[in-house]
Amino acid sequence: MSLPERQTDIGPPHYEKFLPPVIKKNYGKWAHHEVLSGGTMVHVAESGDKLYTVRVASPRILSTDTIREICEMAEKYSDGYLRFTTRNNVEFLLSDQSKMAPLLAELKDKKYSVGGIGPRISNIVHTQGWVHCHSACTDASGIVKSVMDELHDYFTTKTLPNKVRLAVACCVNMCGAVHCSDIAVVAIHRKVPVIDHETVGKMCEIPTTVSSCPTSAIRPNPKTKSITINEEKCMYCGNCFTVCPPIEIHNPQQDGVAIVVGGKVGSLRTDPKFSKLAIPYIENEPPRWPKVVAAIKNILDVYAANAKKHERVGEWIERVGWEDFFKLTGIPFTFQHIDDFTFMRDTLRNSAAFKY
Amino acid sequence: MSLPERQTDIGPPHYEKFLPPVIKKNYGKWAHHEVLSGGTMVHVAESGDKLYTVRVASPRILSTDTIREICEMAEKYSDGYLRFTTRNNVEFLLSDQSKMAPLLAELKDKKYSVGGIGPRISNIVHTQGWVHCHSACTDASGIVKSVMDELHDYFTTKTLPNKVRLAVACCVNMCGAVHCSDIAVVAIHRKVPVIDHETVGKMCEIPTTVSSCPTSAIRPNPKTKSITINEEKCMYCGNCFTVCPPIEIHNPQQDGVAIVVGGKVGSLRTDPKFSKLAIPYIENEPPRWPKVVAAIKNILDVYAANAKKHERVGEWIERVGWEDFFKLTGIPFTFQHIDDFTFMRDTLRNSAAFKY
Amino acid sequence: MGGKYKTPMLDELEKGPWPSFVTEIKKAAKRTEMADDELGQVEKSYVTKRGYWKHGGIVGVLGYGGGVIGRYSSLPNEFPGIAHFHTVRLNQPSGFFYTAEALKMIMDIWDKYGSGLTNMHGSTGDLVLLGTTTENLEVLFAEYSSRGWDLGGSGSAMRTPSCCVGQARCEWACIDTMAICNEVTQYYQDQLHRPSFPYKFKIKVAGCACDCVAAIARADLSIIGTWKDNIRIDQAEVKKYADGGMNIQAEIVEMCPTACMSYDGKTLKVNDAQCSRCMHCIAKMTKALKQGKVKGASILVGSKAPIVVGSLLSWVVVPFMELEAPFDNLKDLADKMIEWWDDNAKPRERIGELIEVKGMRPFLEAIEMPPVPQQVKYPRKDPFFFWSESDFN
Amino acid sequence: MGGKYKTPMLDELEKGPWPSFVTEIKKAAKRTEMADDELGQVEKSYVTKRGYWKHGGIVGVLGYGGGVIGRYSSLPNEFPGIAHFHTVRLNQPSGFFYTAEALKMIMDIWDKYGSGLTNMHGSTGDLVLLGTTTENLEVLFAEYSSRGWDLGGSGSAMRTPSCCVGQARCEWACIDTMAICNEVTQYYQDQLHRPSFPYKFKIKVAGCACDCVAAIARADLSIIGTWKDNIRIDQAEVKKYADGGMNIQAEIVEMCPTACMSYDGKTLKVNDAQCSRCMHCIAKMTKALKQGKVKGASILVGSKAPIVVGSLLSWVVVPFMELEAPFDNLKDLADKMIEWWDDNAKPRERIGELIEVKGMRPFLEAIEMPPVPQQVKYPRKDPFFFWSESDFN
Ligand code: SRM
Ligand code: SRM
Ligand code: SRM
Ligand code: SRM
Ligand code: SF4
Ligand code: SF4
Ligand code: SF4
Ligand code: SF4
Ligand code: SF4
Ligand code: SF4
Ligand code: SF4
Ligand code: SF4
Repeated sequence: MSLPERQTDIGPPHYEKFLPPVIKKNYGKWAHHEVLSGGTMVHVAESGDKLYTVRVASPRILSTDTIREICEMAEKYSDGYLRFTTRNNVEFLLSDQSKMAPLLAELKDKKYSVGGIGPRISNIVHTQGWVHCHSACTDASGIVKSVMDELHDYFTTKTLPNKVRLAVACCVNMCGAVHCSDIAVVAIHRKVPVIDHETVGKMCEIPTTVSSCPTSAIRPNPKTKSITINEEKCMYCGNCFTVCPPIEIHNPQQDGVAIVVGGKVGSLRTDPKFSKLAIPYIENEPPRWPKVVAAIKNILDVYAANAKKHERVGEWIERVGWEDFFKLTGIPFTFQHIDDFTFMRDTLRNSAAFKY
Repeated sequence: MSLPERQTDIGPPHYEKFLPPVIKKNYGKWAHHEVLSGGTMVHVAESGDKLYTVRVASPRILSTDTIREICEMAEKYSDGYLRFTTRNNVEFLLSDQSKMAPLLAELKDKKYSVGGIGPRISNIVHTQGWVHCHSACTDASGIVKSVMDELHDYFTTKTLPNKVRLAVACCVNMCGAVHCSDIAVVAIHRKVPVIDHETVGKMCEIPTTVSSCPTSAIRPNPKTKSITINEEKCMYCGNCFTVCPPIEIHNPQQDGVAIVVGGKVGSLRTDPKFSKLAIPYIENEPPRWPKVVAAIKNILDVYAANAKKHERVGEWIERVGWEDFFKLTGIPFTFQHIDDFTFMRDTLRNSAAFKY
Repeated sequence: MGGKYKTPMLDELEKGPWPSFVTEIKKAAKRTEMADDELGQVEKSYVTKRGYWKHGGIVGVLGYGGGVIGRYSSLPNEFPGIAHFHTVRLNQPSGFFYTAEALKMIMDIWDKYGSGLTNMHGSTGDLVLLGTTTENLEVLFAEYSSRGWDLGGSGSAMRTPSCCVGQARCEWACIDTMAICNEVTQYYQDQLHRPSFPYKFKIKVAGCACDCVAAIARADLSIIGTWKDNIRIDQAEVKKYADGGMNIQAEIVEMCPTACMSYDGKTLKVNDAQCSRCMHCIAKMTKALKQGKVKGASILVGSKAPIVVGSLLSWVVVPFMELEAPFDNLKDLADKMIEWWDDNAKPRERIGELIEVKGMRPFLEAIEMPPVPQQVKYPRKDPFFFWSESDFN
Repeated sequence: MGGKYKTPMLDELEKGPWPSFVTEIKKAAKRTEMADDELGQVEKSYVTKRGYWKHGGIVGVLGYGGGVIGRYSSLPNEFPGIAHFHTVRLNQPSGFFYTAEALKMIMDIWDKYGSGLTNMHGSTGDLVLLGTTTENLEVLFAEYSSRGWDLGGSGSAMRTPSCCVGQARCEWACIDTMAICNEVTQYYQDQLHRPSFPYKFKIKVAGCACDCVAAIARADLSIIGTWKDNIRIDQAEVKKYADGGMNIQAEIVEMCPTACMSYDGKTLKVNDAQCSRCMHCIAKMTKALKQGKVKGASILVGSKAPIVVGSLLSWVVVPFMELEAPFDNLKDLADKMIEWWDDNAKPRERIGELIEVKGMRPFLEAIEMPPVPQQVKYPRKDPFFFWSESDFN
């Protein structure tokens, strides 16, 4: 079998090929929308045309089987048109309202979760974890599944003061959007890497390795033709390991995750915010990470009970103050919470006014 | 004439010796106070006792003659009791209300300015300038005199939305409280120091000089036994000159002052704030610095016209945004306004919401 | 095939209402040894609490320097199916729109040469095909590219641009996000496929300040739609919101960050001179409030994840820019940015990091933007600042 | 004497309503050559736009390492009277209180040995005597110290502590600022007079969050009074403010930073659990609102001017501490801080700068304070943080 002729630098196919006619017609001329239920909404064009969206949860890791199943439903109900969202949900794009009920019925039948629209929890942005990445110090998909099982009602029906964006990063590279999420999980190491001196000498370029360390903890060791790590300075970022694999940063007993909170990316009401440390460490407890799930649930419950309508998690915390966040959630405040990274300066309180 | 016997480590005299009886009696038991005029107020004790304060402007540089004159008035009207404020004004402390009018009359007669109490401008915190400091790149007292002549009404009678704290620092050492003032003047250099290589070699310790430079602009020059300065890196802080005088930083044609705004130290309403750069450079124009005076007057006027009652300058600016500050004052925005010092990161706008 | 391994740990993750990735892997495992061994290795990770992947080697397709992430199991004897388990990044269509037909074609080919597993989508935006061998790469590429699908970016290169759904469905899109995304993707094909930058460079396009693609947090070049003129208010619709039970004072007026709105129980007013175009009021009252008509985008630069100097959000460099096809002004601007970065950065230094090192001035000069107050949250505080000869004239 | 110089420039500064420093110098110049030559040199500076002072040499009195700032004219031939022009720092009494008698005595001696010029007061707080010669220093010191007045600090030493007027006159002083200031001044006499620290160390004491001595901005150790229990409200007085024309809603309730107040036109309420004790409402309605009764101080550390790492405001380290004479708990705490700083700092490194270099943890451990949320505005953002062995137990 001969190969078809390869092409290069053609880029992706033009999106127009994939737009349903109602979109093509009303492109750039939408007037408003209405959320119909936790997972459905309608957009109304200036022309009066309507576009119905049905959003469905996805584990992001999808088998070709499932994708085919989804495609078949799209063919049945939305003329074959569908899209994915920036948070990895699937959206069926219907121009015919009458097909919505049967689609929802079939989805229910096949145990798809419909939801994620409006002031709710949507899919958790996450990345590879143990499924595919050498850098992972937790599994992303397992945590996501465990957390979303617990919070499922907030995806489908229950509402919150505003959208709550969750994310999981399986290492501090943070391929997910953890650093600006309402509540997020980031996997961390807590121990200085263990060095296989013999291999380091052979496999790694010493100057690159030395300069990879953001805290200058690494020095060349001419004797061993390897390197030494200053334990005082290492903050377990794993950057040396990325550059030089024989510097083993993984430590199954001590690796785990931190919970960060209060970030957001939109500029509505308040500036975009970075997530801040809430819980510095929870051990990895596969398969269902019960402590992580409980911790997130707790924070979410306290937020739901205390925030004003439209307040994001970070906006609520900034209004009541971090003193209150720790008090209300019962999370202990530790040395790890106090920034000692490069930019600690502005994180320390320089005011005589605060709460107890 | 033999010397009296010296004593050491006795510290200052105990303040109790200098407290008027009404203060001793009511110490720690004051109930409230009332501002009676721009320069007078009464404090009422729980006991019902009253203490009248008359505040008088001082140029801070005082001759013994003037101090004696003040002392004599104190003896006449306040039983010899007086104090200075943390902003270098003089306060007469009267327990007898009937002596207030004659004191005020005599003060008027002798051309003292009574004022500085309440939502007004008080004395300008400032330091030595050309009067006494080797580091000065402007004169402090002359600027203060020129500005306060212009703003005199705001000291004595006219009110503002809140107190406006002015300060002048005659070099970036900032011995005054410039870095947290509503409006302040700080003298700056704009040219790389000129090095007298011969003297440097003799007078200065090279490693100390090299390490004095915060931007690492200085390198030892073994050839000249002196140093070289990287022009790209020098930001004219003068630290090298403090450590090694033959590195001449003064440049009368190019030295001048910057105007900074929006700082405060109290924690009322909003956190204490650093002053931020408003005008990067105005040349020195002794004896009366007309451009500096006009610049401050302009900012003050715009503040007075736009701020809400009780808003400090920085609070007003933060409410309307720095975009509006520059628009309303007509001050041009330059490259110098954009922070490129160590902590620029958080000064840059990371939001899609702003004004034009 | 399938069922080689007992997976008691992973089986726990098939319980509960949320769709299960384990179920997905098991589905594929019925058909490919790759997916089956993947299942086995992940189960092992769940038991031992650690991953078993080696660093990726450099693999790829002829003439391209990226688009494939090499991945090898560190236990190839135990899990031979995933001795090679590379991911292939297919460049998604702008806005993630598909037809069932196209998707099924992609799946058919993937079933032929890969694990049968995908990520829809990767965090950057690519359609990620999860797990194949080195020898299959060329074939896969030929199959896909001959059908009009190309690889996305990886390595020190332009990365696959992405965008929000924009004008395709959203009433708030001030710019045509999908057209822009598609255009820059096409324009930078060479830089996307042949890593020649100091480090990665990401572009994301959001139609408004809601930023539904998180452009401000994870793109070196963040393009965010906005407008310049007055918000348009339909008072009849305002009344409907009030009648519908909305507390306009509390939910809208008091939450406006610039306090530029007022509502007297009847008429909602905006003092547009003070409005910062944050989108709150418009988002919460979409039927009553519309953006102005002079639309364009703010250009922000520099965001990235925390490694190693701390995470950055993008900074405003061009407050407003009209963006009409073919977007030459944007491409020019991006070219200038990249050129300056390329000329000045050390290896593995993102553009935001470089700006921190060099200061904003050289960057703005390079892109020929004057300093404007919109670029800063507040001006500098400390009195240490540079003067150039040009400032003295 | 006097009148040696024509001073057309400086004469301009005798015009206008604000008191003139030139007039002051001229007054002294009638009596001392020092002041007259000072006048001449300053006039010259006004013409040439530059100062004429050399760096200070080390001068002082026997057994002391500070309290005098050496200063020499760089034009001693032109202005011989100020060839030496040292300043003497007399430690002011707490709160800057004087009797006319004491002040006159100080002036009499100064007229005998100095320029006849003073600064009332220096920025740190000292009564600064402006201009004398090296040979007069010992005499001056003997005269003053024998009468109960000592020198203040200079150099790398404890600097002269200072404070706001506090309980002597102010209804809001939560602590006895003057007693504390006096006590620490006496306690640190040795460190004040014999520089042995890495750099300067300043202490300032304010009675409440108004911070009338700018403690938070310019003291290595900033002590600021506060309270813990509920604000006391006198509703009758609230009514008087309202009747007097105060817009309580706008001026008080809406300006409360924690939005913890409410006013229904009759009763003013505070939700004390939410109050941050910022002092705004109390300061603007002093007759109606009083602080609680459980009073003490917050302890903050580290502020300084910008040279060379940028200006710092002090950071909260101990949110609340009761402070009663003889203030042993405070002295203990200060001792621990200074010891840690002394052990760890490089020369010319202030304590705030050292904390930045070392991190808060070692500092808090040294002063035996646990971490508490009040110490931060917000917790760290980036996921890079240290663990100690002690954290694992
Ligand atoms: C479909 C999607 C865009 C896409 O191209 O795929 C999308 C679509 C819409 N977004 Fe979004 N947003 C989408 C991701 C985001 C993100 C990005 C993210 O989460 O990573 C954000 C930024 C979140 C943040 O700030 O951290 C985002 C912040 C918003 C907001 C601002 C919420 C707020 O008040 O802070 C609105 C306005 C609102 O909800 O009132 C909004 C509103 C909308 C509207 C109503 C816009 C419209 O008129 O069509 C759309 C449906 C609303 C809904 O889902 O509730 N969308 N939206 C994304 C759906 C993701 C998902 O599957 O859940
Ligand atoms: C006398 C003095 C203390 C001393 O020990 O010398 C003092 C005395 C009082 N201050 Fe002050 N403050 C004094 C310097 C300060 C400073 C420090 C400074 O300016 O360097 C500040 C901090 C300013 C800042 O935040 O940048 C200061 C911020 C305040 C405030 C807060 C104002 C605000 O709303 O931001 C109040 C409360 C008020 O005015 O309502 C206050 C109130 C008061 C009261 C009413 C307190 C009282 O009940 O006695 C006193 C008289 C008020 C007045 O002068 O208007 N005092 N006050 C200082 C007079 C300096 C002068 O000559 O003008
Ligand atoms: C596949 C993907 C995660 C996912 O499951 O979605 C991914 C996976 C990896 N990322 Fe990422 N990153 C992915 C999106 C991101 C994002 C999000 C984005 O692009 O919007 C970020 C944060 C934004 C940013 O760029 O800063 C991100 C920040 C990083 C970093 C930190 C870079 C930095 O400058 O801070 C690294 C470390 C590195 O480059 O060495 C990294 C490195 C990696 C590597 C290549 C690990 C490594 O060192 O070799 C991962 C390969 C995993 C694997 O074996 O499959 N990845 N990475 C995402 C790309 C898929 C796609 O093309 O669509
Ligand atoms: C006299 C005084 C100014 C005044 O007119 O009031 C003063 C004068 C000098 N200061 Fe100061 N400082 C004075 C209060 C301050 C203050 C304010 C304060 O203490 O509240 C500050 C800011 C707060 C701080 O400490 O950071 C201050 C921050 C500096 C600095 C910068 C220190 C730093 O770490 O950032 C220097 C530079 C240095 O130490 O080399 C400095 C250096 C100097 C020197 C010694 C210049 C030098 O390098 O030799 C000045 C001697 C002038 C002279 O010839 O008379 N002075 N200096 C103040 C002391 C009088 C007194 O004892 O009461
Ligand atoms: S976050 Fe870390 S472990 Fe997870 S995919 Fe990215 S690089 Fe790999
Ligand atoms: S883990 Fe990070 S901090 Fe530790 S030695 Fe490696 S690079 Fe340095
Ligand atoms: S600010 Fe500078 S010039 Fe002025 S007194 Fe202080 S050190 Fe001297
Ligand atoms: S003036 Fe400051 S920045 Fe310039 S060389 Fe001297 S110490 Fe360095
Ligand atoms: S970013 Fe704005 S334009 Fe784009 S989908 Fe979200 S709300 Fe619509
Ligand atoms: S867009 Fe934002 S700033 Fe403008 S009026 Fe609406 S809420 Fe206010
Ligand atoms: S700081 Fe507080 S206690 Fe001290 S004088 Fe000012 S208002 Fe009074
Ligand atoms: S002290 Fe400040 S925070 Fe407390 S009630 Fe008064 S204004 Fe509000």
